[in-house]
Amino acid sequence: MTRLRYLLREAVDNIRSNRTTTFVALATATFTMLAMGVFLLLYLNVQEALGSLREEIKVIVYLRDAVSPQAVSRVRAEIGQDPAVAGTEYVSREQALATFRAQFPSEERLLSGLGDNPFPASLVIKVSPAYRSSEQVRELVQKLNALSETEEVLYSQDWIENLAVALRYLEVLGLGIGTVLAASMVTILANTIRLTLHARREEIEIMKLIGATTAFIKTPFVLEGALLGGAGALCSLFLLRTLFGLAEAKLALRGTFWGIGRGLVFLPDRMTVAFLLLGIMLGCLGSVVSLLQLRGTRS
Amino acid sequence: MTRLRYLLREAVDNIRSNRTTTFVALATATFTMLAMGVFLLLYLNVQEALGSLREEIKVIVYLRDAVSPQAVSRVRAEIGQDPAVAGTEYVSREQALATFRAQFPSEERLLSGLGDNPFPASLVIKVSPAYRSSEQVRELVQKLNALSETEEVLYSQDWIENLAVALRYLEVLGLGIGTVLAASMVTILANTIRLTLHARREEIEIMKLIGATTAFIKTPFVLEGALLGGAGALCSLFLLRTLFGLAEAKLALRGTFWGIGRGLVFLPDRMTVAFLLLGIMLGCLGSVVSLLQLRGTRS
Amino acid sequence: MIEFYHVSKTYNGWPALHDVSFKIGKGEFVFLTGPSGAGKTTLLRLIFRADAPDKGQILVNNRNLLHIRESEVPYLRRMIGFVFQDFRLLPKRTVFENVALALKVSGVPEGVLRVRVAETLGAVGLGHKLDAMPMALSAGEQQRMCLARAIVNDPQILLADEPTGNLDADLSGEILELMKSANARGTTVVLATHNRELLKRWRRRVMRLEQGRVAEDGCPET
Amino acid sequence: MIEFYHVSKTYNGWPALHDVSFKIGKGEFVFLTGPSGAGKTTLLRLIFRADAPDKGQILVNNRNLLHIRESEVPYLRRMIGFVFQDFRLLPKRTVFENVALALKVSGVPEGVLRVRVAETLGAVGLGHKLDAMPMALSAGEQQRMCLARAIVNDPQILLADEPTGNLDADLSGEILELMKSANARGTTVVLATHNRELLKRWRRRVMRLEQGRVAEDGCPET
Ligand SMILES: Nc1ncnc2c1ncn2[C@@H]1O[C@H](COP(=O)(O)OP(=O)(O)OP(=O)(O)O)[C@@H](O)[C@H]1O
Ligand SMILES: Nc1ncnc2c1ncn2[C@@H]1O[C@H](COP(=O)(O)OP(=O)(O)OP(=O)(O)O)[C@@H](O)[C@H]1O
Ligand SMILES: [Mg+2]
Ligand SMILES: [Mg+2]
Repeated sequence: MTRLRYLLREAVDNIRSNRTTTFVALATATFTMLAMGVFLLLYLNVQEALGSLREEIKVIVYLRDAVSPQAVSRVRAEIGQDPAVAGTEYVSREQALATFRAQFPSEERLLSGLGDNPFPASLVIKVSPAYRSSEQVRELVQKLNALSETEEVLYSQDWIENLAVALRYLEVLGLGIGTVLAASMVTILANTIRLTLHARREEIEIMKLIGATTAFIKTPFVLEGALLGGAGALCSLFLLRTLFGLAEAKLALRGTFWGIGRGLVFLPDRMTVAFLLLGIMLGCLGSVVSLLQLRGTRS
Repeated sequence: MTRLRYLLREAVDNIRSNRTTTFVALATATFTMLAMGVFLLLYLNVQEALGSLREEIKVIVYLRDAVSPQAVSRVRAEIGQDPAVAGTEYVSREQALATFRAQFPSEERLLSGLGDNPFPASLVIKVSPAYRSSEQVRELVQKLNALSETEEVLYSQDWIENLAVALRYLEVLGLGIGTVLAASMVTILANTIRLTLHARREEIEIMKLIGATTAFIKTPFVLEGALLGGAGALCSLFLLRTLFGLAEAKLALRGTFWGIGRGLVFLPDRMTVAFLLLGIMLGCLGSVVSLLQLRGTRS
Repeated sequence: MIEFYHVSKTYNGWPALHDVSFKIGKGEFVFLTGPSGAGKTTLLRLIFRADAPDKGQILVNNRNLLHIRESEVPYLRRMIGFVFQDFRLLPKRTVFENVALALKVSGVPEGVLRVRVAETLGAVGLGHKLDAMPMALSAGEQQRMCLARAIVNDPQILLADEPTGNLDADLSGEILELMKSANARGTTVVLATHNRELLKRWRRRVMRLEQGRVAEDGCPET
Repeated sequence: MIEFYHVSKTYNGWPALHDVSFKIGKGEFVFLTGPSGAGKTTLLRLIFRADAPDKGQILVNNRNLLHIRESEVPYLRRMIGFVFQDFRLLPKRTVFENVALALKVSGVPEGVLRVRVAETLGAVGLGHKLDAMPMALSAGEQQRMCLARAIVNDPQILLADEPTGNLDADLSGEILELMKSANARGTTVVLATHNRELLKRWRRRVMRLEQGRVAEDGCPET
């Protein structure tokens, strides 16, 4: 206990007595983790935005003109049981006409020449999130086509496939950039600690000569690394939150757009904790990595 | 001359004799600039993609049914003189019908009920890049509306405004992230050099005691910083190019999408040079900043 | 206590020690002398296991240093006090902390530590400089601080490498007295020095090295 | 050459020098002596402008150090050779490079430099260790290297702070001879030492400091 307290105090003392170096290491940790955090936020928000676009995946079933309202309810119930279907909406012939009118006012003339309402009734089907891949949608469409009430099934094939590609792009990109940034961070942190250690090489050698055990010498450094990493993560979270607030305020002035406008998302709580732990871990790791080189030292 | 050669050799010697430290500094510079480069590429490509979407900004002028082909050519010529107009395309009534048929096959039935072609002829106008803001487009539309041949002018108001917002988002985001990354890079580089310097503090003090002038002591460090910064930029460019090649190969396997698929863009030559110069400059800057602290040294 | 058997040590082809054999018994006081570059520091470093010999065996306190595990080295060193020729002090700790560290590493409680450190620093004449930084000390003061650090934990063996190089005759005498009294309490002392006055002042066994060999070993005739 | 007028220097309230006045003429040879902590190093550092006095005026080569510009300090220092008590050598440069640096900083061409450095190192008995690293030298060898660095550019003034602390009597004598011959070539020498043998060996002006004051100044009677 006393020993642990000593070692911890030693770590804090180290930090205090090397204020500039510590500040430098802290700034480095903060900025590296900030870059990481900015990227994480970006990734989360783009994913969120694309996710919201995904909800637009719809399959439209045009029904035969002869289908009775009872048959419609039956078909709706039947379709609703399919796990791929998240919900159905009935659009009557009159609604379809009204929608067309609203969407294509310039075609008004065209419609006025017609006596009868030419539009069929339809069921708009929302696909459940887990079934939004293009193959699964195609399967669903086949099932729907097989129904006797169906006249035709329309769905945005391109859209679904494009979205899948977009999400895969995003993942590849995210993974690539994430790897680059993580590598940068580990390198930079480890190097900073290594240089700090280099500056204290003599001190360490003297401690060895005095008869200090390896654990006695190393533990404060590892603790110091952990403290620095944690503090860096904390600072960067704080900065991130501030920047996020600014960005939100800036964006709130503009309208909604592509689902981004409906509010940016910050790191969820669990991720915040993970981020902190990552900082602490990377700090420790940096220390441990840099301490490996001590083996080589003479005496 | 001999003196300059000496100072340069000194810088190279410094780098050689402190291989680990140099490697560390180089790795740091490389990774920081790599992160910067990745972001730059991302920014460029997103801008490119949005830019290609921008080309979709079109204004459609529906012409009165009575307009003669000669009148059409006259109007086209007249419109074409407006600086806001990049090009015009004539769509005859027959073409309009064919397009509608292709786009809405399900409405086939609707059309077959009609004897006469209900579609008007139209002029599709491409807006020149410099005139794509929503106000300028609105002005253009007013002018077009004033023409006697015009029956109606349609344009994608929402689309234009959304695009403007999107580009402004991108700029704010790019600026924000750019600032954060640049600050990180300067801090990290300066700190690395500072620590390197710290490790050589004694050496510097001794040189002073021996009667070396400040310039004699500092110049090698500044040159070293420049060399390191330049080398870091070079390495990161190389890595960036490699990563870019990988990404391109990966994406080539998929179809085109949202204009991204039509080929990613790498940094243009001028930017590559600027990137290198930035590295050199930041290296120098880092050295100079860290050398400031030498003033405080005793003796 | 300290036994060398045919020990040789070569640095990059330069023989610093060559076929050195001797025994130093428990409680002995030995002067180690010889010209600059003769190998005195090298010999002391071997006892301390700061370096390993190329050939030969070294026994300290009946333990063969060749067979000692790396993890045991700290415990060997705690048993030995060393006054380094190049001081080896922590420039960012106060004089008190520098000396206290030698006790801290072996886990001496704070209270005992405070008293012992203050006492020892007083004994070497630095009682008034407890809170000074080492760099603010004159060279002689630094040297005395190093001695204090070496003897503060009452080691079984004291190795002193030129501990009076920066001290005038009076202070050198006092330092020698401190070593004598440590020796009287049972500490084995090996004192490397060029200072002929010291040798004259106290007739004890003198081991003279020359070009890495033991050229003379024994008590000078009076 | 060197003139002190009522110079005082206090370190954190501790008076290292107090109202010190003296003159050393061109070509003189002066022993600076006194107990540990008397202020010898402080005095030498003031001449070298490694520190500024709190009070008083210092003239070196007829220039008042109080009025000298910061940018001129390097040129003052090139005129002075200094053997530091704590060596101050570059651990990552060879012996040759360490000594050569003193010439490089004043822009001596490579060819001349090579010859001069080799000669000087030969004179201090290190001709065979040109390419060794300083850390691979014994303490005495390091001390001689420092002397070589101080005299290699034939300075007008040589300040030596305990240059024989790690040397035996024979080598100390040789070092003194080197200083004598530098002195004979017109160099003003101030040699701080505790070594009474040195003082006896060559009767010259002795300045003794005690607690920061000049306690004695003059040539000892034979
Ligand atoms: N680490 C080393 N690498 C290479 N050579 C070394 C090393 N340490 C010592 N030597 C060489 O070994 C020889 C003996 O050195 P040592 O330091 O033992 O001498 P010493 O008797 O202590 O001399 P001094 O009285 O000057 O301190 C010297 O010639 C020295 O140059
Ligand atoms: N930088 C400093 N800060 C504070 N005190 C100092 C500093 N340098 C020297 N002193 C104090 O000033 C006094 C004189 O020191 P100085 O080094 O001049 O003594 P010295 O005569 O050279 O002694 P020695 O023979 O032991 O080298 C000493 O008591 C020392 O503690
Ligand atoms: Mg030695
Ligand atoms: Mg001194």
